[in-house]
Amino acid sequence: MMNSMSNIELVKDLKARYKIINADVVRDTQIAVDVTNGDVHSVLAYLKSQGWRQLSILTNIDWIDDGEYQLVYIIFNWDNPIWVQVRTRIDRDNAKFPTITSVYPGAKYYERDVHEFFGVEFEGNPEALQQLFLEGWDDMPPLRKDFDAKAYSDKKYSKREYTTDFNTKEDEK
Amino acid sequence: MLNLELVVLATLLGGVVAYLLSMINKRVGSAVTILVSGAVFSLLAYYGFGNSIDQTVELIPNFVMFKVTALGTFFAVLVSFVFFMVSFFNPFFAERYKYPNAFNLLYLMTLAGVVGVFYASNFITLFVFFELVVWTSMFLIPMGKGTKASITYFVFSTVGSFAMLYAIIFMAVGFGTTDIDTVLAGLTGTAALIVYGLLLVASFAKLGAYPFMVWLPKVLGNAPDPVSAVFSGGIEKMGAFIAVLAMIKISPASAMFEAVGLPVQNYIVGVIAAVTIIVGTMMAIRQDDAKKLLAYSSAANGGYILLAFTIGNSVAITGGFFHIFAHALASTAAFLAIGVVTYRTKTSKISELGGMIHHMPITYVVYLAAIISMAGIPPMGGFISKWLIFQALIQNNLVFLATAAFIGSIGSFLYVFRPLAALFLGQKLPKYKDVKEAPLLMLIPMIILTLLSVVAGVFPTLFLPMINNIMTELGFQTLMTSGFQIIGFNGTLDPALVAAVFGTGVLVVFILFMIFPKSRKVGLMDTYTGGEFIYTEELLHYSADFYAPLERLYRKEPFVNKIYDSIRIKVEELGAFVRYFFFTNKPEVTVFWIVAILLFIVWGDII
Amino acid sequence: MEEIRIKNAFPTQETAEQRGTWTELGDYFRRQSIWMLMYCTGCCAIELPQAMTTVYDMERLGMGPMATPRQADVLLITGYLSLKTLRRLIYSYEQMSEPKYIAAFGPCVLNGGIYHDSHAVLNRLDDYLPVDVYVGGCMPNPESVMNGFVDLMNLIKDGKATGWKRYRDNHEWYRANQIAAVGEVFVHDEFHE
Amino acid sequence: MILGILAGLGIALFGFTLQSSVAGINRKVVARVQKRYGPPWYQEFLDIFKGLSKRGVTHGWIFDFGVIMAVGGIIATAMFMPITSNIAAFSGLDNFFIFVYLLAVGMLGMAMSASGSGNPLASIGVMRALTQMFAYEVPFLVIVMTIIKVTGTSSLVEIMAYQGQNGWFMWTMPLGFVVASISLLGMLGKKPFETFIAPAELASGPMVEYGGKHLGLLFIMMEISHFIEVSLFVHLFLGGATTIVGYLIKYFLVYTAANLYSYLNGRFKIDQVVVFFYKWILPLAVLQAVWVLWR
Repeated sequence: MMNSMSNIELVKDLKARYKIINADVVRDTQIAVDVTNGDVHSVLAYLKSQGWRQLSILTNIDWIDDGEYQLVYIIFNWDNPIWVQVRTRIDRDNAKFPTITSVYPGAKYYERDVHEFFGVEFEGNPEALQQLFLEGWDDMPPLRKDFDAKAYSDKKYSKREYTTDFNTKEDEK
Repeated sequence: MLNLELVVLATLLGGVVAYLLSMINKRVGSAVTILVSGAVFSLLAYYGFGNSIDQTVELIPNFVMFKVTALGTFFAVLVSFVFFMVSFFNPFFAERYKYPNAFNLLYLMTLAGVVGVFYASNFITLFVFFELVVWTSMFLIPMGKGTKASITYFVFSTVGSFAMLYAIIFMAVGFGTTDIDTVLAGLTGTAALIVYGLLLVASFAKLGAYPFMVWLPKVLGNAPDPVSAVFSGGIEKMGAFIAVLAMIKISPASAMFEAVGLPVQNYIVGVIAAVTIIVGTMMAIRQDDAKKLLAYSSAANGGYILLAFTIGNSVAITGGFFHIFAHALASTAAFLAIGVVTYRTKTSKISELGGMIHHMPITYVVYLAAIISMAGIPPMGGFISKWLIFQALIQNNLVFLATAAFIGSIGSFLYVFRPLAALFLGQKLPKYKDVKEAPLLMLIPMIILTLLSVVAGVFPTLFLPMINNIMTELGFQTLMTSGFQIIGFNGTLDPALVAAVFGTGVLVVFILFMIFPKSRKVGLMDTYTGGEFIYTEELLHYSADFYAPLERLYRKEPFVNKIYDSIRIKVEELGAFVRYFFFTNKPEVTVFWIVAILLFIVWGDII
Repeated sequence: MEEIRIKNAFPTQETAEQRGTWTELGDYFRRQSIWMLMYCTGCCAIELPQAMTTVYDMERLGMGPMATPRQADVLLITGYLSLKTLRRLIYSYEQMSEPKYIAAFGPCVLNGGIYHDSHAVLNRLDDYLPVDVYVGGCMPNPESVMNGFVDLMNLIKDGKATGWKRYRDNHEWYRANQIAAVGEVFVHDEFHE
Repeated sequence: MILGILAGLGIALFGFTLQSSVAGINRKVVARVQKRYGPPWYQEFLDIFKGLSKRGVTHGWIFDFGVIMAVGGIIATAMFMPITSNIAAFSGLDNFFIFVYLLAVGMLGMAMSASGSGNPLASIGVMRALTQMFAYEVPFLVIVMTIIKVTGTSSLVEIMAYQGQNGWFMWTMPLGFVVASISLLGMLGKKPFETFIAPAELASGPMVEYGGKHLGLLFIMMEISHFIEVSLFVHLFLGGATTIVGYLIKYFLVYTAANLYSYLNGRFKIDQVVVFFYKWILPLAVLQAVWVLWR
């Protein structure tokens, strides 16, 4: 089974089966595949049956100018060492996406993480709405691009005021 | 002049009275048991040590004859003292029994039987009272949970009793009389060996030595606490009494084991005792139920007693008797302490309990003193007897028996500490927050037992005269003592000085402790948890399988349990075969077999 | 919150008589054998092993690592201090036996350093825990770490290392700051029940 | 009796100061081995008095009583210890078994107060300490049993006298010497058998909840128990000493050897310790006993 399907053949195989928006070979051991929302579930299920047993990570990228989130599922196959990035774009404002815990049960905590930092809701995974890392967070999800960390920091944490003792020449000009 | 026979009859009568009274009201019935056992103890103690008991027998049929000996008095006083102390617990445990009135009756009958055994002058009396104790104690056990335990107990004690019965018949045929002293003195050669072996089987069954150890945890684990306390403190000492009869009175001369200077059969018994100590200690370390743990510990201490008697010189035998005395006090106090815990929390499983010290500090102190004595640590009585036994072991350079004794004594630190740490100390579990201290009447016996074992530890010479006149009676010279010092083979020990020095040490540190800055009182939950916040006590209480790394090393059951299981299966198969063969539903087959058997019997004397 | 603010960050120096001979003697011993709590909160902690090795040898000053807060004297806050670490730090600091000191490493403790604009990092440690000694340098090299410890020893000698007294006397002020920044110090959630 | 007790307290104090200074020098020796200066020789005293001067925490009366009983028990044991053949508080009563069992009182006291503190780490540490004691104590007792049988007495002073005439037990019983030195490492709680302190796993085991004066007192207890164990070893195997100087030299050599050896190796797991002692060391001890006694 070692390297039975090289990454190019894998891309061809996926293109044959699903409507791949675009696919590129990031590295010889990693390929990235953009898929429509509906296909994500079936692509992951198919790849899992092919041996991609491990969901390495589920992250989210905030494209604020296009007003979209991009969910990235990175899965890995221990027998045929190729990482596959399955990516899909969802709307940014009321971000909703069906859960994939049926395919990868481990995704339960990743979805909770993405919800906490981006506010994406995963239907079918009620637990995802609870907080995971941030204890007692009282503001909008912090990793969204429109979240202003400095303002939050100035608001919450006291600052050390410095009195300017002397001005350099440029300041005086 | 106290007439012994009256004492025995009075206890039996007291039992009947207690039976009737507790039909009306349980507490009054158990109050009677306290009074009667107290009376028996005080009378025996007062008259026994003033050796003014007459043993004439009028009312009971003449085969019962008593003989007052120092040995008998020592055992009778000790065991009746244990009965008296434990009887304080009866009123509180009465409502927990299925038949409380029967309990009081049986309790006092057991006491009468025990007194009868120790004062018996001939073997018939000995056997009658021995069986009386077996029968009554057997019915005492199921007051608790199931009857399986009492069946196991009955099976093992019948093995012992039948062995003794066979020995008695063997001697009666050989010598005509059944008087103990004359017969035991007269035995010689192989007859002596056979009787020696049979009597030892009886004592092993009662003491819980290695081959017959299986019933101890079952009985003491399941029986209600007063009963297990009485068993471990009192009834087991009957086994020691018979061991004394066997090993010291008959010391059959046979091939000597020259390197060790012991007759061969004594060495074999020594090996059995050593194996008992090791198996008892190892199994006790593993137990989760405090009562089973103490049961195995009393088996291990039984092993020490046997070890002392096998060596046979004066220091060892005094050590053995002192160990009987110290262990009786310590294990009764420990059982009673666990009894208080079970009385208050309805369980004695260590993994379910924790932080009992905050609810019952006095019981904790009693338990602490009891385990210090059981582990043989200086200020308590247990240390004196262990010291004497070790002196004797070293003197006869018994290397392997001494190694087993050392493993037993260091192992005893482990298993005595397990209930202390996991059951009494540790976190205060919320589910026992309204548990109160033991009622006053329960505290009295425990405190008396603790004080006695402290005095036994600090001034052993006070209790030595009691043992010394046994030694003179058995024909051994007594232990050399000068003032409060005991002189063993290779060193003198001054327990009073050890205690005084220990006291000064503690005093010095107490003063130091008071000088330095006062520390801030903090709750039990405010502990170092690596900076994490934990709010549930159960998470912070370490009690389930306490010695996990050590227990992993010996996971299998002891070898002997497998033998018993296979025997049990064989017996069941035999039973099934007989039922299938004889009791078929066709009547003619059974009629045929009955006729055949009759013919077989008659056939004997026709031809 | 301003009104009970402490007048000056540096404690007033108690004269020798005020402190009495016992504390004077105690300070002599406390100065010579400072045990540090191995709680490496931030990136500056990587400099501590060097301070223990042959070249700098922290043990010369009688210092050594200790496993639990109960046994430690000095709490080293090394580097940036995140929100969640502060909660654990407050809990550990309150577990330490008095008199206790705090040594703070690096600029992130003074004004947030390079993380001053982060939502998770505190900018001024002094408002939450009383700091006795600051050690400058974004990752101070072992010499400055050793200098920091010697400064702490001198502070103890002069009786100026009284951060723990300040914490004890103004406990409400510190607690108010902590809650303002961190919300709930002793956190209750599904992971801690 | 009172004079004896005072002399005993003197010996305990002497033992404490001796052991603390020897431990301090040893910290310097180990530092020099690692090519650094190391603390002043009186660093142990500074640590202990610093601990005593601080205001710690208490978890209840059993937490304090346990510490007092432990340190008191250890001081009581040290009071019986003879320094040289003629300096001893209670001549003729320094029975070997008193040392073994009074040390057990100290261990029990600390164990009681450690598990009374309610910290699971402390209970696990105490469990490991007792299991380790179960491992290293039995071979030591077997060897000392042979010594007692050979010399015919269990009083240390007479054992010293016996070794004076016919050679130290180090030479006459080489196997016993090996067993006793490995058990000594176990008793001192030095590195190969440091399972119950284990700073990385158990955060210093039973000592986890001690701060302030409890810590100082327990350090005193540790120092005095080291004094007892090492001087027991010296009296039993190196022929004790007739003069103070001889005793100090032997004491220093034994402790430094044990200390340096302990810095060479890591830490055993607790069940490895038990298996190691019961598979190798106990058979050696029994072999030595049988060889000496039954031949």
